[in-house]
Amino acid sequence: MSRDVAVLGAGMHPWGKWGRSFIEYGTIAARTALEDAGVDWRDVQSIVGADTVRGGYPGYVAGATFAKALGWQGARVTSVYAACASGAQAINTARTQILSGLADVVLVVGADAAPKGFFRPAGGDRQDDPDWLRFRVLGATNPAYFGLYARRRMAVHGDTLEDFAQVKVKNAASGALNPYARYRKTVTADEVAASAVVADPLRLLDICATSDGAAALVLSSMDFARRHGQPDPVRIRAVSTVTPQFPQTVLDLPDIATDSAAAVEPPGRTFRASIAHAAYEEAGIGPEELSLAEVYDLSTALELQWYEDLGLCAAGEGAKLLREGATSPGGRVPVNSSGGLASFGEAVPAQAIAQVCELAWQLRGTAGERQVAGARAGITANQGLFGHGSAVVAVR
Amino acid sequence: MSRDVAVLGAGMHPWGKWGRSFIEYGTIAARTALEDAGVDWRDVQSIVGADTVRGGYPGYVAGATFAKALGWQGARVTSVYAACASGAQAINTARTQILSGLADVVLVVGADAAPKGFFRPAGGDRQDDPDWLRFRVLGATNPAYFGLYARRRMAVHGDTLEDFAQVKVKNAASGALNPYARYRKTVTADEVAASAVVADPLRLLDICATSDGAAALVLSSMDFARRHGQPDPVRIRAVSTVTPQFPQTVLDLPDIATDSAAAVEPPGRTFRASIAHAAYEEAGIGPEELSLAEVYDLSTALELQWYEDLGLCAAGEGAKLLREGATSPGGRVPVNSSGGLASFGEAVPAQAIAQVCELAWQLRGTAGERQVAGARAGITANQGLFGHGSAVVAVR
Amino acid sequence: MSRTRTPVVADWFSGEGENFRLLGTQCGDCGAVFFPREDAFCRNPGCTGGELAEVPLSKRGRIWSYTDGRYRPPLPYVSDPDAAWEPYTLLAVELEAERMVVLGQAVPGVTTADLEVGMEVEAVPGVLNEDADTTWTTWHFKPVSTR
Amino acid sequence: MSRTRTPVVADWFSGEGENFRLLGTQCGDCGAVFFPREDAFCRNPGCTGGELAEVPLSKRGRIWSYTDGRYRPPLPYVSDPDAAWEPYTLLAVELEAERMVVLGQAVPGVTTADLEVGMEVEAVPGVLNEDADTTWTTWHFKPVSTR
Ligand SMILES: [Zn+2]
Ligand SMILES: [Zn+2]
Repeated sequence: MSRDVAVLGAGMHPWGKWGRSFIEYGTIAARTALEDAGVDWRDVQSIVGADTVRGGYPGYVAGATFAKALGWQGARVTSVYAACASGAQAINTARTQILSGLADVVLVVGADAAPKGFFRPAGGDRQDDPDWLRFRVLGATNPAYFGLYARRRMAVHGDTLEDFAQVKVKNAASGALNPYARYRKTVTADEVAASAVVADPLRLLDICATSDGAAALVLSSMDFARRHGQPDPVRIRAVSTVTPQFPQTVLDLPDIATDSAAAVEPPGRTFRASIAHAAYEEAGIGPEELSLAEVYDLSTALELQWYEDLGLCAAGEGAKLLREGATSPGGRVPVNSSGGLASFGEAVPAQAIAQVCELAWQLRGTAGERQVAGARAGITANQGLFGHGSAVVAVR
Repeated sequence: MSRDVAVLGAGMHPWGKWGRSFIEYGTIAARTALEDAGVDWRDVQSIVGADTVRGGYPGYVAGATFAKALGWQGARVTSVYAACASGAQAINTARTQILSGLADVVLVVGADAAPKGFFRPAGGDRQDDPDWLRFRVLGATNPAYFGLYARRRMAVHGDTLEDFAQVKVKNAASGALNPYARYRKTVTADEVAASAVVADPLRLLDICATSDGAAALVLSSMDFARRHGQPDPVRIRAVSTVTPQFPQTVLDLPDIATDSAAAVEPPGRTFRASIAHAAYEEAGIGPEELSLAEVYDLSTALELQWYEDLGLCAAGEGAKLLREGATSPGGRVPVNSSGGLASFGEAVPAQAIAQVCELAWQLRGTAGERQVAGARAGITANQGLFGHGSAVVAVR
Repeated sequence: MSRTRTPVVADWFSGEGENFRLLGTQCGDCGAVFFPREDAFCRNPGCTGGELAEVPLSKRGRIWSYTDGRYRPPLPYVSDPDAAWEPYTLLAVELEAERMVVLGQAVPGVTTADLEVGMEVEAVPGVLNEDADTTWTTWHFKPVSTR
Repeated sequence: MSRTRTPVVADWFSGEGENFRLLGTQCGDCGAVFFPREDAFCRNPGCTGGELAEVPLSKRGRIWSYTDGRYRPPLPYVSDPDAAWEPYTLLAVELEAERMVVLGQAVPGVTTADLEVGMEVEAVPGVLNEDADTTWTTWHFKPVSTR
């Protein structure tokens, strides 16, 4: 039995700071994806929303919020949340509904209206909420964790600030070509070096901003796609949504400590590597078959870590791979041809969906100036708070 | 292809006001369900959590929170939210993963630690959040909506306060027999009548409280159940998770108005009736084949409404059905043999899962003093904020 | 005591006395009416979406149902915690032309004992609460003929 | 100025001076150690669950990584909004016996320029912030031999 589902349509609302409601962004992205798919909203049998924990109730029930905004039509509804992996969880929920035969065509939507400044926990006094505690006790913002990872790479692998800056330079060059990106201009290494330090050793231009944005996909069974006149659509072949294994020995946001490995040996793969591994296993392909990858560059240093965790190179050789140009446009496996989070800024529930939109356009060959020549297979990867992460493999 | 999934295990933490974390309640319910199923947690391939919007981050990512508390073991994770229907959404998510072949055995968990007093929206000033607005502008708590529904039934169908009280009397008698219920004593109609009016015409004992509680299920493919030594398990045959159709003409929490039917004729079925209809269609059975039903008696009057929406009787005849004793223990189709929300109080994300636990025990014939003789098929039904509702059909 | 009168929600109602009206929006394409107002998109799933123009709703309607609030609601409902709680009466009112039901508090002094389903009421200006600087205005429903 | 000294989180650390320790819990069945403490259940998925007993963590460890916070963090981190922001230094410290990494702020005055990965540090009592009534205490990490 084929485990593929078809990507019939992809749509986005441009990232930015627009000052409007996430509902409006998501509705526009959804309508764009439906138009791209040539599917009438009333024929959609299920809608899956990736939640935002901002915006009160409409954010908690994003699936229903978008279903109402598009016009109640009786479709099944689901709303999921998994921090940065929320969008991929929504894709997986849609996929399982299709593969189970309970729906033929499903709309997936994620949208966010970002707050100003650092992400911060909801109000209140919650000594049993690790996300609240890391702010209260340590003042540890997300960039603080990125800084720890970056410094560790410098000490262990010899990465340099120049390596980190070159990730930004590469991604900004791609983002300049993407009409949906928030930042559409090239950046130089000198500009990175001249930006303010946020969390030593990382600077403002090493760290992704928070944005408003929305992305949507119309997914269907392969049969529906054929009947719909798309015998050879882009296919989603795998969605990894695994959790860590105890003991989780890599420091994870928002934790104040890792698990202890004193009683139980750590697993053979780190959590991030296990996310990719599960996707490869399910897809039946390996990293050597990838044409491109979209990875979660919350910081420049983290992009290098993903190279290794995705198996694009050996452990510790991420910076070498970058320096060789393998992950640049025209390289062996371009990474973040969309411009990445460096060019978009993160719109949490939309971001993992936007990664898959980029794969869809690249695999269709419609990515314009950003096109990766002859793209046949791509992977997305991200990781979020609380043991969430995901990887999606799409092929044509 | 069979669309059935097996209920291998069911478990609950007693409802009440215990003053501990929802994580602890959920973990205990999960361990109980795993033990009931005879399944080792490490063999569970996927965990689905029904979120609570209280408790900060751990509540938003309930699936991951419980996975961590039980011990990270690499399972897939999903967290869903759908207000009162959250638990059924979690069951449906697990079911689709099983039917799609992506998982053989899945753990579903919902737990809540309720606030004191009325449910209320999160803090802030959110003029685009209907849930915030109904409190700010109207002071319309949940009981206010229940009061409106009840008064409407009295005016249109001739229901009486005595009818409403008899629902409480019936459910309290069943709850007195349920070790997981919060209120375990019988109630008389005089006691209902003597309780304070909360929202005219409803009194304190007409309206369900908010509780701490947790419920969990272990679901599996029919093949897995057979291999596991359970050739004839309770089966989930349908899960309805439909949305309303425009125009939604029945006042829905937390809305300040219904949709207008001036431009588009209303659908043939009300939203609640369409929830049940979709479940019957999917299960291939009708209301006449039911042995029992668990319905969301947020208020006594609402239970009568469900009789009609489930097709247990004609529109307007809910009170008549009650008076005849058809929905009482020993009647044609006992409703809320668990004791219902009247005896439990609502623990939002756990409640729809608890409804299915009751079906499982009844269909197994292990409900003790509450046993419905010869139970072969049952349905659950609930409705929540923002166009959410669900119905689950289980058979043996 | 010169407080500013400010609507509790912007653009949901306007006018004084006889001219007071709840405000909705109407789709120029399919004619669907929305209250609370929709300004971005028409919510008719069969409509490709027309201009949404502001329209006043019918001033009068009939009681679909009613209830009251005997206990003090939580925030963000504003009430004086030091004063004894005065129950408010809440009406669900059916507007014939719009074929919709709208909620609103009754004018102060009207209790559930004064009401019955089907009774005619009209939307009138009212005050929700006052703070140091602001009188927060709202709509109330008032029985058309007080018995 | 007689403020009460209160730990910012109860039972995460105790002791004064040389006797100061971070406190975790240990499962009596499988031996797994937890910080922050787990008191309800052992999180080893292969463990059927033993008694969780309080244990002090190693006083000393080695720097796994470090960073700082150049911008004022949002609430619930407490800082004086009227004072210029003083960056804090944040350490991730690997405890050899426990085979785990624990975060903590460095003692005041230590900057990232003073640190390198692998350097030995120890947990010492510290003050997180003060308000009118309370001195909120915490743990800090301090390099063992200041160069
Ligand atoms: Zn329209
Ligand atoms: Zn243990």
